[in-house]
Amino acid sequence: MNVTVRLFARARELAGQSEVCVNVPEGLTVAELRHRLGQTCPELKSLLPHLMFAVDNEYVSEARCLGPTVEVAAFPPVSGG
Amino acid sequence: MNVTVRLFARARELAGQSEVCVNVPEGLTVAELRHRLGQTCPELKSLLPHLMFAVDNEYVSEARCLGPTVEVAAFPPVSGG
Amino acid sequence: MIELTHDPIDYTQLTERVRSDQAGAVVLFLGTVREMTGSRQTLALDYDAYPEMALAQMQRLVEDIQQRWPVTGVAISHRLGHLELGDISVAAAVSSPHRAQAFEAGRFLIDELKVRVPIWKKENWADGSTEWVHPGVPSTAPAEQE
Amino acid sequence: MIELTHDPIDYTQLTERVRSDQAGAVVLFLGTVREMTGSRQTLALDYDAYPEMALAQMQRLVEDIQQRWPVTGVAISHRLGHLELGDISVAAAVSSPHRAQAFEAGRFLIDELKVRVPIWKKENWADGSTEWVHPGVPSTAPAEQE
Repeated sequence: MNVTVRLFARARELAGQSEVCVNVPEGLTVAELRHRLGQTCPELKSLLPHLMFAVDNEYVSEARCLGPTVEVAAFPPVSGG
Repeated sequence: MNVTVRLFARARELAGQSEVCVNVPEGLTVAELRHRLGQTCPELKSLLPHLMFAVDNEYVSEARCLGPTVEVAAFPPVSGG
Repeated sequence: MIELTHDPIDYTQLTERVRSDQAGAVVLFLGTVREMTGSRQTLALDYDAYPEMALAQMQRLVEDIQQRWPVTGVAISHRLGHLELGDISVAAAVSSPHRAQAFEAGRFLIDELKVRVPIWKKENWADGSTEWVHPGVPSTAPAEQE
Repeated sequence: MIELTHDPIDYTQLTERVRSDQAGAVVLFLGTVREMTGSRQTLALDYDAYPEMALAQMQRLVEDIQQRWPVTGVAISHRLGHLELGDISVAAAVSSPHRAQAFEAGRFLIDELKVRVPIWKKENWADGSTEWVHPGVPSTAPAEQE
């Protein structure tokens, strides 16, 4: 299955695009998606360990299985305010 | 000498006037003035132990000698804000 | 800026006074006339002051804050006279480079103002009685109320 | 009221939204664009967001506050886009019966907003470089800067 990963801030800038499509097996964990995102998009290497992931507007932990999720957000630590 | 004591809030209301003139010996302490104020103005009896005194816009302690001070302020605890 | 006023407080103007390119944070506190105190209902409040001393004490308070925190600006406006429910009785604004300083200084400002600045409020209770508020002093007996 | 906006924030309107006869205290926090960070000089900031999630997380934050403190009203407005020195990036207002609650809730609000709401700022430094701010992540090397 294909997961669309939306990128923000420095992640978007490094990748040069606002989303990337990552081909993954169904039931992948967030930790595994992080790894595959680095393979698909090597420009994110320096930022990869710092990225936070979100599904349906909620943060998700490393162990979370993505199930049939088709859209994930990935971004470095926030700095609003 | 005569000291003018300006009264505020419930003190003014109880005394029925905004200032009272108290005849005192020069060099009186604040503690003594408090006592004399009660004699001059018995309506203040219930409030007397709660009154705060000020000279030249500064709070003064019980032991303070009034010296040639001619005006003193006396008021119950503040409640602004 | 420090003021006592009988007019409604313009807290926007007050806040603009403390804004600065050197500040990353502004904290504004408004005190407003609350209807309920426990089970007692307020209709209105009357504020009175010893004006010269109140202004002098507010100035001292600003100086104390400037010594404790690296504030960029401080402004206080306190209203006097008859205030209705919801009216603003006091506005205090503090700006500083970082937010922790602005929150701490703002809290200190209003806490200290309430114990050292000679301003008093008189409750106008819904039962028709009135009562000067003097923390630590027993309430007036009905016979003493005006 | 929760909003993201590209227009200047009207903090007076925001504050009026939380005022209430049931509140004795209002605390307004403004975040403003500060010129100096240590010895580095900022010319401007650009704010970007993941808007759907930012709004959802701000809503969750308001609900968390309503559970912890007896607040009367809460309102948040965050600006996005290009901000000049002194501009307001965020305004957050809280009202409550007593002032301790308003200060605590207001402080919690801005502290939490800064760690959980997906909004990011990019520094425009006076030396001409730009840099996304990501707390805990090493600065970009010059070659990585746009």
